[in-house]
Amino acid sequence: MAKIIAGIGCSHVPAVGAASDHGKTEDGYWTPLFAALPAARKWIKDLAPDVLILVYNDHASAFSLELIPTFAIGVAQWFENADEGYGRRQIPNVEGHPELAWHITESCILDGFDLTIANKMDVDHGCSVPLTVFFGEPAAWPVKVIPICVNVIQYPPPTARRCYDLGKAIRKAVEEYDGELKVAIAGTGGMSHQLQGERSGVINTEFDVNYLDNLRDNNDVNRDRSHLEYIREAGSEGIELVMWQIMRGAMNEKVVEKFRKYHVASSNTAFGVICFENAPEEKSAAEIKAMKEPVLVEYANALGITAHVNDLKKDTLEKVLSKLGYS
Amino acid sequence: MAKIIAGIGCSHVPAVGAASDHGKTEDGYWTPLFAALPAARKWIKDLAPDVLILVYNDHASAFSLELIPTFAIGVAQWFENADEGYGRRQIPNVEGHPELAWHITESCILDGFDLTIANKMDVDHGCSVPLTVFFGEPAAWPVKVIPICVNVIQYPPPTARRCYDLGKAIRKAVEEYDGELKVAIAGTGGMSHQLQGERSGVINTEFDVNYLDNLRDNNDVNRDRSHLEYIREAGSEGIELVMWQIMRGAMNEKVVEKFRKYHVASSNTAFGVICFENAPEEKSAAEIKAMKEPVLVEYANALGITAHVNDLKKDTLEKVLSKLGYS
Amino acid sequence: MTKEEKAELRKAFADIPGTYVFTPEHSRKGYALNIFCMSLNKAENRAEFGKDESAYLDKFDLTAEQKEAVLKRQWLKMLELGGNIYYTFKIAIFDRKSMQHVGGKMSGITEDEFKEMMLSGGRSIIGNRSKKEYEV
Amino acid sequence: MTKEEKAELRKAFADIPGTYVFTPEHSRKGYALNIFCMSLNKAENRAEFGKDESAYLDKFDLTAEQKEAVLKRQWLKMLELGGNIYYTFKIAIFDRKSMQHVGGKMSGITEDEFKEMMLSGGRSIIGNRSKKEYEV
Ligand SMILES: [Fe+3]
Ligand SMILES: [Fe+3]
Repeated sequence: MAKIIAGIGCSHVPAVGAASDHGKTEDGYWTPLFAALPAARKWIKDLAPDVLILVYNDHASAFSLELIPTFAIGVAQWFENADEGYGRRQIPNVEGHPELAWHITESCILDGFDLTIANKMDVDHGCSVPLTVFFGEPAAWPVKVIPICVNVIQYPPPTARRCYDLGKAIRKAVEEYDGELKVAIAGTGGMSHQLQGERSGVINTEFDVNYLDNLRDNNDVNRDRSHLEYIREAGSEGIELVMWQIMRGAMNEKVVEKFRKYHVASSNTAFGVICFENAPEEKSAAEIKAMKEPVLVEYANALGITAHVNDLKKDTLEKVLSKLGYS
Repeated sequence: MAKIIAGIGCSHVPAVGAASDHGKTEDGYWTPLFAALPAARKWIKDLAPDVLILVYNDHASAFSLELIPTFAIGVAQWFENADEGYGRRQIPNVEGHPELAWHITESCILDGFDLTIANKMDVDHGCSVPLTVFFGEPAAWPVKVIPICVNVIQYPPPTARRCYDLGKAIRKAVEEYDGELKVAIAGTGGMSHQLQGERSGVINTEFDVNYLDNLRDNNDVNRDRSHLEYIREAGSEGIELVMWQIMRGAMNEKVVEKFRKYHVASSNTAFGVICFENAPEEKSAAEIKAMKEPVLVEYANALGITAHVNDLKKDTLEKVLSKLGYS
Repeated sequence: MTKEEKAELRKAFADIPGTYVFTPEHSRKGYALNIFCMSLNKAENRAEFGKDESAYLDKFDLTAEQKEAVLKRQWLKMLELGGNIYYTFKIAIFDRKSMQHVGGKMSGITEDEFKEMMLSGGRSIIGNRSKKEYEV
Repeated sequence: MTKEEKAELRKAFADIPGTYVFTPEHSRKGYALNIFCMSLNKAENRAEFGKDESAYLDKFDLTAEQKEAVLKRQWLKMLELGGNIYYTFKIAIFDRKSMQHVGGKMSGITEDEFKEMMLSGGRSIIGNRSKKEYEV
């Protein structure tokens, strides 16, 4: 059985990819953002997922108005980086995981999701920038990727609710897969931004921070929000945030936040990254008190508490009990 | 408000198109089939729908394995006839109805159907043969067409149940459309046939006739059937029958059969055509007895009874009461 | 669908006699073959294939077995190697052969015999639902 | 969605200041314009457009107004005429102009002013949610 071990929300601003490609990560403009990333990169490296399900949208690169799939899942062995008008980015192509991708496809279609199946699909910055964010500039990406491309350009995109439900269906499929795999899932795009019109450049920090908090603790608010609200509050391109709901639907109801970075602005966009793991099983106070130290420390860390075996066991215990509302 | 006034099930055997194109409709092989069609053609001509929603599948013509939409809806003004390897059929191109098509698209996506939106889509015999069956060889098709292309080649196609539900969503959208339109809907493909393998040529007349009867009176049986059963009973290409469920879902629970032709075989396929109208509102025996003659005759005809004002009113009344189980 | 459900479904598909359900496994195996077939929708590709079949085929990523099956018009073999009939039939269209010709080749009878079978009601479903029926 | 619900939604979209939601109506209007923009993803098309913009544009089915808006790089006009920013931005990529340049042009400030605005937290959402806010 495969298992979803991590959930990621991540903006996919093309300028972030360009900054990395052109060695500008340490100039003044980009430092605040890139300086924060090592912790996220260490987190994903330690988890070492075999496969990353990467939910993104195409930006007039692989798909045009000629044919607009609501959800397209990539089942190919390889996906090339698209030419978005600049020539192709000189970064590794993306290797897929056809077996898991086809399994998810079969399972989701039978469960009533009307996926478009893509054997050939160039991927653009929507897919490649999150890879840069989490993996830097390797000679080959250290994870296989199942790209899921969502229409968010042509109105109407799928609703946030529909995205969330697809996430649930994906999780079910992953857990029923016949093979041992550690799987991470990322919803990308956002956060608040608007590229077009007289309102271009709009940023709504309060909305974004609420979105992140709610994503962790109270996601019904995000899931039940209408397109209209997303567009009005987060900008016409902030609608991309519906894609994070696919990730969220694939996670436990309770999650633990492992990393967060929010930065205004990269290019025209509020840049956000958040990393989740599924919250551990809930334990009674008695069970927790009975834990030996290394187990307790591990449990504390899983709950998002920074704890170490060198700390006083009493302190760690107190933090855990308090976090769970037992004291 | 637009209204669905008619539902059609129709095979789309390419040889039927070729027979029409090459003037062979009156040779011995084709006579039994084409001789039956005038009644169906008169029926549709009298109804004079403004738009025909035509559910069909592409056969490696417009779509290949590179990209396989589960449901693609054509929103364009025009659709060209595809070159399937013979060169394009010399028949009129298909004119769309972008306004209604977009309305259906918007409504269905918001209702949780993950449609692929097609602004450019060549249509193949799956779409054009049913037009030939119902309209012969006009200089231009007498109806605007909204093509809905369903994947039934790559396993898994959508389930029969999912197709039925999409039909319901389409009906809702049509009825909420801001404009007066008479709309017909056709599910095409089938009936039993298998083109491939050592079992090629398999025909299951009992299954087909049951499918037709159940489609009218007891469609739950068809709707709840698995892919496996369809393939085993109706042949690997008989799976196309799931597309008829989209039509059925768009009709009233009770329908009246207006035309039926079942013929074995055209080329390798059991050829079936069935025409439905929504059953009229149910009336009490007292209400029916109170009807004046022309109204009674109209009501009788709507129920699928052949009646005429020249018949004895008493006879017509008896037939209606008996049909509705009142006598 | 669980591992067990999937395995059971595949077993049930395999139990249907003489039928190659176009599952993901099948589709992956035949991808290059089917993409070659698809290319024959274009008149210029048909012309090029006509000039030198073998050279044209080399532009696609077929296995040696698949290539041979195409060149020799081994219709059943093509299916076994991942072909889908809607795709492989493009080769028959190119050859100006009918579906009955291909159907006959796949089921071991002549085109005329196949036509005759269809005229008399088609291949019977009885005995053709399940391989188990053969054993009764 | 009923006629009333749809009308209400469109009204709500139109009420967001300076925002062109890419509705079906908008998409239909801008189809040819956006398809032209999409063509600039290909290097050979960029070269051809570079040689003679007007002649290249004539290969697409743009209205005279749309063509003029492209030639004059009227970014806001393109949106009004059915353009979508992801498509029209392909022209800016061709020009080697940044999103800030285009953002400035659309909102009536210079690129530097636009950059400055983004550095200081972006355009405020306050007062930008609804045209009605202007009237308060
Ligand atoms: Fe994006
Ligand atoms: Fe068909």
